[in-house]
Amino acid sequence: MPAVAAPSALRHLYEQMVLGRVFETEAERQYKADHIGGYCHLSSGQEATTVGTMHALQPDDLLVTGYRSHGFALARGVSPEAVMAELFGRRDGCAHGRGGSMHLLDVGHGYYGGWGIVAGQLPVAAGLALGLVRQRRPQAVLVELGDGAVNMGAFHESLNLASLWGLPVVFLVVNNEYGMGTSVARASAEPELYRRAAAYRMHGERVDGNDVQAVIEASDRLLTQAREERRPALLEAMTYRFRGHSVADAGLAYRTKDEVREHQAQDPLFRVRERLRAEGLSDEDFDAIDREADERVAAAVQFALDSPEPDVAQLATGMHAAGSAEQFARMRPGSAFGEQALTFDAGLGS
Amino acid sequence: MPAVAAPSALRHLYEQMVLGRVFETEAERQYKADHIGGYCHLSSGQEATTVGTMHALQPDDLLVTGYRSHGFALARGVSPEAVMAELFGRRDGCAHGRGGSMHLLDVGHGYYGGWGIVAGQLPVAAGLALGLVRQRRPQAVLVELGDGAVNMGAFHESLNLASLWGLPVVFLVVNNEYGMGTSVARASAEPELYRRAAAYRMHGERVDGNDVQAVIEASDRLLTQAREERRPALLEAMTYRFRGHSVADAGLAYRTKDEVREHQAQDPLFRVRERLRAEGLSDEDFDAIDREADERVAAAVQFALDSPEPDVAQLATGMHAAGSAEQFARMRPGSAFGEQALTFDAGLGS
Amino acid sequence: MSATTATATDAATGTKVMTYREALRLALQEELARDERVFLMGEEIGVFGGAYKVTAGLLDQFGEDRVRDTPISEEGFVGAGVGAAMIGERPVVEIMTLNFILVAMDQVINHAAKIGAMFGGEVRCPLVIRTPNGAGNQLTAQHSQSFDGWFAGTPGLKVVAPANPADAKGLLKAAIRDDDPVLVLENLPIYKEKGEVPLDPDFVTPIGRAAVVREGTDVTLVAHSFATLRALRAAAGLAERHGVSAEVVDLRSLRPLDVETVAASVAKTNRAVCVEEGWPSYGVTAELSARIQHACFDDLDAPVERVGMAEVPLPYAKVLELAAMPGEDRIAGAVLRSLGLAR
Amino acid sequence: MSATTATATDAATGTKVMTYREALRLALQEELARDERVFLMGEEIGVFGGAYKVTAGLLDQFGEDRVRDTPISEEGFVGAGVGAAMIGERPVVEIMTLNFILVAMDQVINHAAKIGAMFGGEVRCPLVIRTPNGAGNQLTAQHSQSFDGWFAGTPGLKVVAPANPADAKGLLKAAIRDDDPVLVLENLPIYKEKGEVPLDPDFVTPIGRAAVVREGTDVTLVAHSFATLRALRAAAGLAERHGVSAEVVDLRSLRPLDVETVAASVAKTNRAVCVEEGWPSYGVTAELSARIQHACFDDLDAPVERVGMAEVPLPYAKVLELAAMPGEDRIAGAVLRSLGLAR
Ligand SMILES: Cc1ncc(C[n+]2csc(CCOP(=O)(O)OP(=O)(O)O)c2C)c(N)n1
Ligand SMILES: Cc1ncc(C[n+]2csc(CCOP(=O)(O)OP(=O)(O)O)c2C)c(N)n1
Ligand SMILES: [Mg+2]
Ligand SMILES: [Mg+2]
Repeated sequence: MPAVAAPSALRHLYEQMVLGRVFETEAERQYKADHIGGYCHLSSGQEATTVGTMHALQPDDLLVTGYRSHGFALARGVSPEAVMAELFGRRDGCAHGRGGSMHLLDVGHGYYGGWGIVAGQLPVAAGLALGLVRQRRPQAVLVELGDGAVNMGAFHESLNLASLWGLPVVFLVVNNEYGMGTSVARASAEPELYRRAAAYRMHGERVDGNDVQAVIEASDRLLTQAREERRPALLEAMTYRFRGHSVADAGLAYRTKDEVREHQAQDPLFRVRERLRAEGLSDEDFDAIDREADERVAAAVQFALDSPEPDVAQLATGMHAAGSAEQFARMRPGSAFGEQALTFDAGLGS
Repeated sequence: MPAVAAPSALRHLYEQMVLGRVFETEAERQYKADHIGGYCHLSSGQEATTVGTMHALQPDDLLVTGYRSHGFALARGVSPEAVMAELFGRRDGCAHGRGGSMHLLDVGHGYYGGWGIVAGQLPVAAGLALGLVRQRRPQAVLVELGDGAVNMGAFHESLNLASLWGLPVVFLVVNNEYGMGTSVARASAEPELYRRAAAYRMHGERVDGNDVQAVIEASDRLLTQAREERRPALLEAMTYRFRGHSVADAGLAYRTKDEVREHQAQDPLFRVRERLRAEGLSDEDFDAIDREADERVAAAVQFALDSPEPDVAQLATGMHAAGSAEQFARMRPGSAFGEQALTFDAGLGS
Repeated sequence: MSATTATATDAATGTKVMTYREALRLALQEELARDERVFLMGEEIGVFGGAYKVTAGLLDQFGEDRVRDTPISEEGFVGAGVGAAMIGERPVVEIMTLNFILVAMDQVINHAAKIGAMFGGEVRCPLVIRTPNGAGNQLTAQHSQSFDGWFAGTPGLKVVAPANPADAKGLLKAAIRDDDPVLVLENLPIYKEKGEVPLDPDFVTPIGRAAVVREGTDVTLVAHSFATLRALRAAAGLAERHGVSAEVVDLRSLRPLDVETVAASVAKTNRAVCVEEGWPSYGVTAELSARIQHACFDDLDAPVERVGMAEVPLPYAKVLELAAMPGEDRIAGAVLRSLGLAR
Repeated sequence: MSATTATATDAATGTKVMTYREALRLALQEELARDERVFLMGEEIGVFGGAYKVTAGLLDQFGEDRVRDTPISEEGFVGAGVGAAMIGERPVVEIMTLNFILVAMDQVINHAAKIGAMFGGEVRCPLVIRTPNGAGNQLTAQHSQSFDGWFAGTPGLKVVAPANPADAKGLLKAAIRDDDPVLVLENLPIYKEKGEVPLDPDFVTPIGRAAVVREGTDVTLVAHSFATLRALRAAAGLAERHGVSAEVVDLRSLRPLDVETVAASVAKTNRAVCVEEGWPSYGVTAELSARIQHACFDDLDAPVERVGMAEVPLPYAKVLELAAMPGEDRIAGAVLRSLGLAR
């Protein structure tokens, strides 16, 4: 299954990488067309890492990410429709329009969320791994974080707990050289981030995050170790983000156009394309792949447009579990809300 | 000055260690006599570390500690009177009865406080060091923390900032083998705590914290580096606490009597006494030293007893800076307090 | 069933006098025994026996997998509770005292509380956090706080605060069985209080229901947790010394808040004094005053009064600490003010 | 001085129309220039030019020692601000948005706020933390919050919340010059609002003084920060559509809270509606209601009303977010209820 991908598998990986790229390009367009709002973080340029790790992750394993998560969600198998509809804030979005770009999830695919607080997802991921251990399940958790997140206290506490308790979790540091406008060297006293693992007697290593096969090999190996030996690990994938921090950032205040161009010349998609070409794929094949991605994304946009907006009367949907309405029934007198219905009558899981 | 202590200096160190021990023994007695309340953490057994580091710390350097701080305060030169009066909650205490055992300080001696939240003092200490840098002062900060504190997020963030910004601060980890009832091995995935410094490209080392001369040598060297080269460091001093976590803890639920006895047989005071004896000090000398410590502590107790209790009308003293009463003057109507005077009329620095 | 028929076999449906601390322990014990998914995490809860002994003996009984000592890493292990809860575990996390939750706020407020709504109801977080608040033992400024209202004001959380051993058992069990994140606010001085506790392992105190714990006609005292005891003592003193008949409402839950029960009492007595252990400005008694004045505008014969901690970081010296606490004298003073018998 | 005599040389004593963001920047610029001890710290405030551009250009003007980019480590650098302040520096720390202060709560609440009292007045902490709160840009549950009351309820802190560019400049400068820790609450949607700002570098807005920003006779609207703008807009609409004359009080400071000014207004209008951006239960409007009902018990002709965010973690979809916000329609509705013109 995972291991280094065979030719046919490589084509599949490439298709996923292309899908990710096309999706992000379209998301940016839809943002500018005002169909998407809030923060919207694209992962164009990081496809080898997102697709490679998701290839190594087994169906029953668990995934947790930060907010730069469209690529992970798609590569994990969440449908482009459900992701795009979420970005559009529609009912058929994977979080029913509640979460938006930063808070994708799909429990059916073992994806326990995109989270928006830098490093806040790490303790949660450690807890999922602890849950697996308690339930005697042989799976592992993969949790994504950025290079900027390694300086947060939550990183330290999570890695210590994971190593101390032998939790099956792989911490994937997506090192795209910047946290917003701050380079790794300006943020981390140890810029070789994988070395930080040693402070917890944890295995750490670096991989070329633009080489999808290398990413698969490393993440498969570390995930296997996590599953079989309950040894957590830190994997640092070296990559680059082509776009700004979010759609609102041009991405040039802190790096030069030349720097970006140089990285774009090393586009991880090119590399896979070269290999596939060497294995016999033709221009027509590539065109077909591009076309299919375009079509899938176009269909996702159409799906999102067709999906209804959430019902305002259901503003509080999901907030509380079934049975809670009874608990809240006596909180109305002197209510501060004017329209109590907005809060208490809606979706309290009665 | 600091360097390894000459014979006469060694006698002085010994006197300070004895003073620390006698003070703690008396504090425990006064606690049981209900003259001291709250949490009261003793450092009996750790005297070589407290006295040794304070010997290396220069008069203009700054000191920050956690809550186990009587020994540091005394060795730093805060008078036993001011410390005991603080434990008694009296007006002449070093914090005027506001702080108690955990919150000693003496700005005149560059001692910026005893703090009670595990690892919370570390960012503050980094900030003091940053202040020194901004003020172009050539001093350093020494900040004490326990072995249990190295697993807190604040530890990680502080060490990263200190190393990244080149702050003149030495992190002194007093490893007394336990954080409350939790041994180092049950708390830290890397039980050789000094190794954690490497995660920040910071120098880390271990010293026998029961050998006062070794402590002086190491802390002097690291403080000098901090002052002269703005290179922070982590120094782990291996020692042991003879008493429970606080006066309320018998200290035997998590360790055996034998273990405690073994360590007591290695009492850091014995070691210095042996050396002094070899250098010619007699039993009478030792008796005199003990007697003087007893007398100083007895005087401190008397001083504390004589010091008046704080004035209840001055409940809010110190809370706000001069001029604040004017700002608060319009907050009274509908006040929630009944006795507004308690809050607003007292000590608002008008 | 008459008292004489009570035997060992139906003792489970009887009651027993125990401390608040023991009642909490019993609740944990019963829930650990009832449900494999329940496990405890926290600093010093195992080998040390609990900083305040609530969990004493549970490690021996249930083993390390169910009673897990943690490093000092509140942010880490609260978050670990969140994650474990998301895949169906029932973690009960102890924060040694409420003061230390400050280092874990992000996990409580921006993670646990958000999950249900933010993910559109696709996943739940049945996490319990239990922790004592309060002052009174000269623990000084960093260790004597009550942030109760901060959590009660956070949509997505539920917050309960038992004031007696029976509710300590009943509300902790209700919290553990609830499918949402629940903060159980305990209190240091209250741990040693005694009371009758139902032994029925299915006894729970429903979340969101206040209780009238003393009936009266002249004024309503509203409180939660330890302040309820203060209110009851003040009420006794007022009856004795001033012939004032005070009703006392114990809130038990802060979110959901049972305003109905409070309002019904005030509609009867026409006066209200709200009491809390924490600082009143922007505190729990602020919300109570706001609700009462709104729900009972035409009933009130006097403004709603508040009593709480003097608004200073709590000082160490006993005499200062005592002066700062919301003592019975201050409660009584507020009642007399409310009745126009003092100013 | 007549308008015609205003020249370049005395422009410093004139005013200029600028955005709230520019007014903050001007305050920082002036204080950096005035006092060597002042320096800025925060994420992305330098090279990136500020996540919301408040500090744009200041790095170039003052250099790295005065405008210090930090790693993502809020707990670390807020604490670094605390320490630097303790030895006489004047750090101004930016938290990118208020939501992220949750990871630094321990340094704010249990360190900065405690220093003065806990150490008996022996050392002070002149730290400024500035940070925007608020919602309205579909930033979703983890990024749309206002915890204003938590800080305002913490003895030892001062909290200001300017509602217009002049006060943005004046209160930020007052905060920097204050010898105590001050939290300056900004707001995302308000950054682009424009207004006249005094250019006098010694202009400050005193801490602890509310302002009547619109006079009226029928009802008092009480608000702070962006909610003041909502209140003003609602007041205009009410005048136009319902002939209602609403007075608007802008609190400007939350701690100290100028209850006197609020009470004087309510004594005149006999009605009060309190508005906030955050969740009202246990929020700022709870305290306002509690104070008003107490101070103005005999003046009030109707219960104090509150309007705030719907009590849910803020959802992403625009239509849901809009429904959750305390819009002018909801404010107007509360006013009409207060006047008995609606229910
Ligand atoms: C605790 C916290 N502080 C600040 C932010 C604002 N913020 C969002 S993303 C980001 C940069 C993160 O960079 P990195 O970890 O490298 O991830 P990348 O964006 O490069 O994927 C910052 C500072 C936040 N979300 N949470
Ligand atoms: C954040 C936080 N969590 C918990 C506590 C309670 N607590 C006080 S001291 C202590 C143990 C600290 O151990 P260590 O750091 O080894 O220092 P020692 O007491 O041995 O000197 C704990 C858990 C606290 N004060 N702060
Ligand atoms: Mg990055
Ligand atoms: Mg220790």
